[in-house]
Amino acid sequence: MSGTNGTLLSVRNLSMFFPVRGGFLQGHRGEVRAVDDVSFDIQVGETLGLVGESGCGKTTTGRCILRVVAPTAGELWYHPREGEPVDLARLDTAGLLPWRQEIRMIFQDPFASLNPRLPVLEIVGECLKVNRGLRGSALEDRVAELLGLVGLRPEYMRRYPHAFSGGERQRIGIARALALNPRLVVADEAVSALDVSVRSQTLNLLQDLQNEMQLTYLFISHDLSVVRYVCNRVAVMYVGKLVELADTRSLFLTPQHPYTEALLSSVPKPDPRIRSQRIVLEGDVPDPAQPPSGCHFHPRCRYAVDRCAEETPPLRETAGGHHVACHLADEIELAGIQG
Amino acid sequence: MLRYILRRLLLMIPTLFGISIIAFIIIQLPPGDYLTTVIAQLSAAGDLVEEDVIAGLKARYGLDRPMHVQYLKWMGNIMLRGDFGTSFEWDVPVGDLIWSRLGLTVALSLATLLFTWAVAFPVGIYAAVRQYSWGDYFFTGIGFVGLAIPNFLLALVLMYVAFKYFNQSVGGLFSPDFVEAPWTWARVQDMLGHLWVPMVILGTAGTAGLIRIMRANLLDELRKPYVKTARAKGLSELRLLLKYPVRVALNPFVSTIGLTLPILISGSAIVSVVLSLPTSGPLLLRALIAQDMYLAGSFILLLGVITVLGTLLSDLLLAWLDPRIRFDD
Amino acid sequence: MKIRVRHVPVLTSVLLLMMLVLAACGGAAEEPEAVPADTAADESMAMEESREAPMLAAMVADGELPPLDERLPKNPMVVPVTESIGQYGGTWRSGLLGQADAPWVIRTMAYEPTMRWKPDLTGTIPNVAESVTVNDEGTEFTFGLREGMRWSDGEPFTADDVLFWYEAHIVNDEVSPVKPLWMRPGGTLGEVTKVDDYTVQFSFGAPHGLFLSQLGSQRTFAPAHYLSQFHPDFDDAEAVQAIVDDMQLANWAALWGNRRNILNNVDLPVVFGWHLTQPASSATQMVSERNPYYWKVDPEGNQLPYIDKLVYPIVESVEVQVLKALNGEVDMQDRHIATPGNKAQFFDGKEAGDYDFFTVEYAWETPVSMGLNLAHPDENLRSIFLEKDFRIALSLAFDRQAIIDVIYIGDGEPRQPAPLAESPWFNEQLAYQYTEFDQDQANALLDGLGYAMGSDGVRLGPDGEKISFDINVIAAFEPWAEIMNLVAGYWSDVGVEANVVQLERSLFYERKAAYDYDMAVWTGADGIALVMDPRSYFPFSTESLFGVAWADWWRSGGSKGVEPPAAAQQQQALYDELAVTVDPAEKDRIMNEILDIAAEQFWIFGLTKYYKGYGIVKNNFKNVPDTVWQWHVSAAPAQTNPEQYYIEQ
Amino acid sequence: MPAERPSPSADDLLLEVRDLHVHFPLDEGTVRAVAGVDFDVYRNRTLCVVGESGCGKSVSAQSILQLVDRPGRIVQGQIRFHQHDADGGVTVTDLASLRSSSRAMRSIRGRHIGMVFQEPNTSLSPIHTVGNQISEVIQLHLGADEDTARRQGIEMLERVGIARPAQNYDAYTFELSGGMRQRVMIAMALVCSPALLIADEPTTALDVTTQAQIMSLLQELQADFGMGVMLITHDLGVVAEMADDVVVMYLGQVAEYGDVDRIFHAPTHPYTKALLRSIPNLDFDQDIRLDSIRGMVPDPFHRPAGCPFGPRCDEVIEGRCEAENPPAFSLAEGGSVRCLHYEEVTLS
Amino acid sequence: MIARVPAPDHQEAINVATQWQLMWWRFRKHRLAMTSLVIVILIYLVALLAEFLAPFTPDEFRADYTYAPPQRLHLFLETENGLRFQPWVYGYKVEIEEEALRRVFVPDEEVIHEIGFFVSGVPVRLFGFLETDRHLVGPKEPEAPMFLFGADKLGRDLLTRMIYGTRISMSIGLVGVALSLILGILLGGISGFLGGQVDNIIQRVIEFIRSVPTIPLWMGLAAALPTDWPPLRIYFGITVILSFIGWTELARVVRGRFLALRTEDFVIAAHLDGVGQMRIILHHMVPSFLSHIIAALTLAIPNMILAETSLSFLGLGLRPPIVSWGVLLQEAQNIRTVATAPWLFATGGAVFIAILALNFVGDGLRDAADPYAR
Repeated sequence: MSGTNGTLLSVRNLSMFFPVRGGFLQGHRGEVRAVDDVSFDIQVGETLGLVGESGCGKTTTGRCILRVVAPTAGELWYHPREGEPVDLARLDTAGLLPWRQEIRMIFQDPFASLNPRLPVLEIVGECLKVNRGLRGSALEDRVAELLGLVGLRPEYMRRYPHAFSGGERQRIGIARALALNPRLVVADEAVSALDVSVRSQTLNLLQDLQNEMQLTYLFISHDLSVVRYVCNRVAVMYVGKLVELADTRSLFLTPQHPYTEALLSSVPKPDPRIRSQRIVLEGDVPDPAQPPSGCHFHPRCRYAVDRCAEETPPLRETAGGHHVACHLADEIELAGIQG
Repeated sequence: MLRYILRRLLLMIPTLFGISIIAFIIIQLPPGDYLTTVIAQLSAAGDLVEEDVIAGLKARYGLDRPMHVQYLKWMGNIMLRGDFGTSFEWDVPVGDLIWSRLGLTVALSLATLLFTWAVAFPVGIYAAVRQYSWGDYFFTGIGFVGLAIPNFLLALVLMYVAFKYFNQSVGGLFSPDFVEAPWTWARVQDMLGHLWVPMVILGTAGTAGLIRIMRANLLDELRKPYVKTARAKGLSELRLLLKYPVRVALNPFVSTIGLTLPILISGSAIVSVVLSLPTSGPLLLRALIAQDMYLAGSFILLLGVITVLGTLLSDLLLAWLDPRIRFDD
Repeated sequence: MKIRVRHVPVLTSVLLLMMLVLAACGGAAEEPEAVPADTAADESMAMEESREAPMLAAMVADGELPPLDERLPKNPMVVPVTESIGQYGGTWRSGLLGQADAPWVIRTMAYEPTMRWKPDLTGTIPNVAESVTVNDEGTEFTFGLREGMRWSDGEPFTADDVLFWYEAHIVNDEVSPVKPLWMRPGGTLGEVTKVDDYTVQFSFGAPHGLFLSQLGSQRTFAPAHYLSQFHPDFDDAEAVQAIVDDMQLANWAALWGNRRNILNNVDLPVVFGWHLTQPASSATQMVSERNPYYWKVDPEGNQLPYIDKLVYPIVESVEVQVLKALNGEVDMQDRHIATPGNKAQFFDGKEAGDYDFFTVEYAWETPVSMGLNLAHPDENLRSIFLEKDFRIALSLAFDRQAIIDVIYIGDGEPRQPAPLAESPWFNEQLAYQYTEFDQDQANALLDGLGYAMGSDGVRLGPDGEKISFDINVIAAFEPWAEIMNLVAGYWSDVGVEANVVQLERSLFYERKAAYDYDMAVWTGADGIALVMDPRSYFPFSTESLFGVAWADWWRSGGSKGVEPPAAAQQQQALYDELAVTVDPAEKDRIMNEILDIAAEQFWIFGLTKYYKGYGIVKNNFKNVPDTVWQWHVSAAPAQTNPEQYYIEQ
Repeated sequence: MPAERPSPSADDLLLEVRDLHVHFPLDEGTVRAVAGVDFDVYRNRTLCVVGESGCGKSVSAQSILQLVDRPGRIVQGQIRFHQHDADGGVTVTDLASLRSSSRAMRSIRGRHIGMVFQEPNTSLSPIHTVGNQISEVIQLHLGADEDTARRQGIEMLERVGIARPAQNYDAYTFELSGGMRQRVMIAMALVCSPALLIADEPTTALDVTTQAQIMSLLQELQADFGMGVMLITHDLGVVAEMADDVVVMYLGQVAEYGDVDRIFHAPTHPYTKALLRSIPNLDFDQDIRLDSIRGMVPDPFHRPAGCPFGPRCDEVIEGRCEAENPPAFSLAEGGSVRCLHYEEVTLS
Repeated sequence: MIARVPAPDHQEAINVATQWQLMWWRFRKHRLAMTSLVIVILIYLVALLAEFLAPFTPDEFRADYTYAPPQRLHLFLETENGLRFQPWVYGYKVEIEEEALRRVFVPDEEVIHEIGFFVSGVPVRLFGFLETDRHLVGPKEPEAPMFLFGADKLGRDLLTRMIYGTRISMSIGLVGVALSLILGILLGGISGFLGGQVDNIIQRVIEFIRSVPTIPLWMGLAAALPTDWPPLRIYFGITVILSFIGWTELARVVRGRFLALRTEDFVIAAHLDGVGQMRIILHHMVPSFLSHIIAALTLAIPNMILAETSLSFLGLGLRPPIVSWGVLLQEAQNIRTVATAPWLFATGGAVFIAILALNFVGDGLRDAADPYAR
């Protein structure tokens, strides 16, 4: 899994289990395997898409990387510009401080992610104050510069978030993420809450910024068409597991996992002339606290054989850079978006 | 469900144990003990309290032993024999004394509760459905009035009104003719004639609160999409209201029952003193002031039991009413 | 058996009596209209023939009760009536404030001591005892009992009951770890011996000059036939313990107290005019009904009491009882409700409530007496308090009349704690010295003591500190706090800082017992028969507010407390002498000497003569005297013989 | 593979909405959420109403059954509902003239017009069983007794693809997954075989695979029941998959109305065009960079003068667009558009 | 919805408005709450300026005027020059009814007492240091009786006593609530922020305290206050007791807010910005719930005031010579007052108004507390 520009982050065997508590005595009642033994690499300068349906663990994966939560197991090897890789999973708050400047986040909800009680200057400038010690006009200049970068008028920096629309707020969130010249930006459903017209503006902005600032994105989304548009490579998750990882074109055109196939076929195409034959999956996404045995997808899989219920398929490389976790990957022919 | 109840009951034990200790400490906090109260009382009557009397009393009440010994003895007797000790002041087993009053106390509290509900429920619904209407302002205003007038003040004035304008025999729950009469319809009527004063007084404060809760809950529920769904089905407004939002809004409302009862029971103390009701409040107050420790201690313990049971009852009721909670177990 | 008596169309007296009996058996279900007015005449006729209450006569007729002659002693006590011979029947409704309001019960139905105080409070006369003789030395008292007298359960009352009281109660160290003072003149416990079935003798090691007075509030007997089953010395100790356990009592002493409790034990045989039928612990009311074996008769030989039944509803707040009285639901009562503050209201309600006032004269010196702690542990304060001029200055510095005007609407007269004019020991100097309002003189006296005025208007004591002390009053006793706040205001005018501190009763007692107070306030003591309780005149008891420590010293023979100054010691010695003096004239002389010293020393000061009290009595409630002495020792109004009160039918 | 459907005939007309205005008088001013909307719904056809949030599409849909939240109310316009009886007769009722809580309106709700809402989680009562909520409609409108209602309810659940319908009939809604709940909603809306189904963003809250399930289900049911469907959505993909006719809304007005194929392949209104250009496609043939629309949707208190889309439009006619709010011009190829560029082609 | 001020030129003001400004704008629209706020402020002004506002001092008694009924206040005096503004009252004719033991008062229409402003009367100390003998209103002749609200049983001016009572009663609520707040924020904050075992323990404690029956607990604790404490310490003791019960509720609110905020995106964002714990709490979390807390506090004050009056009524609270509303009501707690001196219940009216006003202010604050709620 080596990219041309080198690896920025290696996620190895990442797991995150949440205990399920409940009842009066707060008894331990098992655990939700939100992320279960997930490994992948993020290459410098690429946009890696992480897709899946709600509850599949994609958001948790992103939050583990940012160390919003401490993972249950696994390693997060971050490769700095200079020096040896560090395992983010093992660092404490103080140790994380320098790397948190290089790995930043864009949140999904443009309303919840901005403190409504602070003006934009404070919101965007806080990390500059804390990490760079900027004050006064130096701070204002930098914030103005950042606002300009994301297409907002610098004189708005004294306004409060309530004065902005959703799309503008998301730009504020992006400005904050970029304030410290990060290398990796985790964008967690960064455009899901936006309307179509604003969404395209924001997507374009993200791409422009990537080019300008040599950013690497981990782009978490449930919207395959957006992912297709922005990502170089895509990882598909299902019930805490990575089921397929490939470069975008190969994944969309020749998916190797039945789930990916179904997912692609489910996406409504904005063209009435190609009303497709949808693969309609039976049943629902299983409860991650009680996942099915073997391959988690087997109860809904139309290709499933007995083995699928017993053995958990490992993620393996089938073709150049195409990884898939399916016993039958070599045997079945799956349809991509053209099919 | 059964396991849940059992667990809750088990958990009550340490809580009640703690309450018993706190109860005991509270009673011991004021300086002196029951003996000083007796001596002071005798002296107040003008009698000279001679040493012989004091010594006799001391022996009789066993007050000469250290506090923890007294506590252990008290708890021991409760646990082993259900014996709550004897009230110093009344010279009667505490159990008898409390039970004799608890019946009426609970009856009064329940009556008040019903009254509160009977008023708060429709008014709350009305105030929510007709939010910001004249009626809404009027009823919430009335509610506030009840909230803002101290109970005891209301009690005194209402008592005077009952005496002066209704020519009613005040104090207690019965007219003199019926105090010892056997239960007959006439006696029930007589009691109801007396019950309204404390009921209204105790009810006012609670009603205001409940109206506000009901109104707020219902307003929340009315905004929820399922109401619109129900409306889209073609249900009539009233039926829809009662079946859906009111029913859901009822849950937090119901969850207050268990808590309201103990609050009413202990809250009626002040009103009962003013109105001379034969309920537990005045007894408790006197016991506390006279430092009649077993009586006061057992009382607080009992109120603790009622409170804890009330909470349990609330939770069970809520679980019964709300499948979400029921199934969460 | 529950029978409800309804309207009776045709009445014969026999039928009526039967019904009354049935009703009585039925207990509670009586209805007032059951006795139509026109039967009253029949009733009183029946009474004249039978000299007993109709309800009892009926029981006799039914054989449930022995005839009257067998129930009365050979020589029943004849009680004079206040106005007229009464009628049988009726219910006396009053009220108890809380279930433990024993004093009112004693004052109405249970004042039957061995001797009793005369209505004019001039002395005691034999009561349960038929007669008493005293030997010349005053050491032997021989009491004759009433032959044929019976307990309320019909058992004979004999010398054994007196002996039982002595042996079971007084001698027993468990219930009487310390023997009562009035049974041990000179320090050793007296002895009680049975002379014959109807004669007992009390003999003491020293002359006992106060014994007969003290017996005016003591019952020296107990129902042996009933109580012995609860006494381990008289019955099987294990059986008694079993009862203790069964009743969930702490120990035997508690059982003993419980069984002798006249408010709660309905089984206890008594000698009262009424016996308990519903205990106070029943929470709503206490009820007593006539004692068929009561041993007193009116001058015409009719068995007393006249009134059938006493009902005491139990109220928790005075206000309720006030409303009941206004509503005409109280037949006769003064306790709790008849405060000066309520008088206007009762006055207005006379007609509606169909009642009138009777006058109450207080036999106490003053409603407020203020004692500085002359034996204060703090040397500085003590030295100031011990200055007589300081006390005089304080007494002169407040305007008694103004306070009387505010608090008692002018009813009163500036006065110190001193014997009342009605008392044989009235002492004018003691009563009126330093009662004038003269702040100039007060200032002069304080200046004379060298207490210079400080910058903030407070005088400085000998140690250069502000003269400041607390006044302890009991919160529950209105209007003490108000009065003392007013008084303290005046004192601050002359440069003395006093802070009113309201205490809970029991705490007050605790502090007093520890001598830990500056000034304490209490009602003045007995102003008539003051020999019994001369607390205001010398350090006599823990109630002598100015010298609790001094009294303790004297009572403990010097082992406790603080040695009093010479004058006080002299008074105490005089009182010791008085206690063993039998000759009344000599007693008077000694008492006067004590009072003269008190006047000279000016130990304590007060506010006013007691205001005139009042009580409520229904217009058809007869034989209550127009004026009743209020005095705790005689369980007032019990000295006016409640058994001869009657309700006009 | 576009599903070929016969073009709509007047006989199949179910609903005519004409010049509908819905206003919300607020303290801050009146929000004209719907400002003159016209469209028709036909039997056996699906009308999709598409637009960005705040364009008034939901309010339009809800005002048909007079379910708009207070203080919103219909101030102008007609909503003519055509009821076809068995022998071909047609009764026309103007729903806009009925009182919201009137008997007539209630007899149409749930019986002749069913409605499905966006949030299946909150649109069902959490404390009543599925069966309770379904049978209620049956009992109310069809006068069935409880047993019949139960039987029919279970049948309907089975029809909408709920596994173990008899069991789930007695389940509480929180025991079901989101997709199942939406199926229940649909079952509830269709159990009385209404002539029209209004589905307000029925798949927005669902995952993409579940969305696919629900869309298929709706198509199947429409084929079976022959009802008219009015589908509110913001997702052009859904529109392309589901619609026969499309209404594109912008700021409370219909920007463009027409046959789905024309809308996607020959859009006329600049807004529609821009919208179509701004959505990413799975298709790799497309250019890599998305077009986007300038600026933001104005807030409801500050409607621009003239054409509401004017300030964001690339094809503005200087001097006119900021002054005139264009009326709807009928297009030759069917449908209509509110744009001055098409003034000359107007037929009526 | 965001609070909006109608005129569009205010838009920029809104854009840069802090939450407090937004709250204020929204609160201002709540007419009842605004009126109540004015009343509350007035009440506190009365408390602050009691010495100056009260015509007399609270302990000043007039032996001849026990239970004097309120005088009717006349505003205009007829003089030879016609009517002029000059407040005045009639004097009293007093008669003592011996048997009823009371004074009977009738207005003496012969005697007119003029009432002046800024008259000199009893010297008092304003704010504890400003010596003055000026009172806002008072009789022009210092000895003239002026009982606008009537007199109590000792002939003290009720108006004066109510004014002085305001100080204690209104501050006991504040101080009690402040103590609750400190305890509540401290423990609730610790509980909510640290979570885990600490949270568990604190929650158990709170649960336990809440299961102890309140009124007996109060009564017991109040009864346990040494009664010989000086008034000030009693006062303090009572507030502590009241707050001891009150803190659990606040702690729950605070904890709930903390727990909710802990997972809010903007808090996580601040965390990822490298902002320290303390700064996150103080800069991001506390301001977010402060407004809610303030609203909760305002709603808690009335309960404290009521509790104080209840305790005073039971004889367990404050006692004379402290003058509080509870003490005044306790003094009026008898049938005699109801029947013959009902004006003494005027204090009840003051309690009523204060509680109502505080409640409405609290409600208004609560509604305005979250200007960002969507």
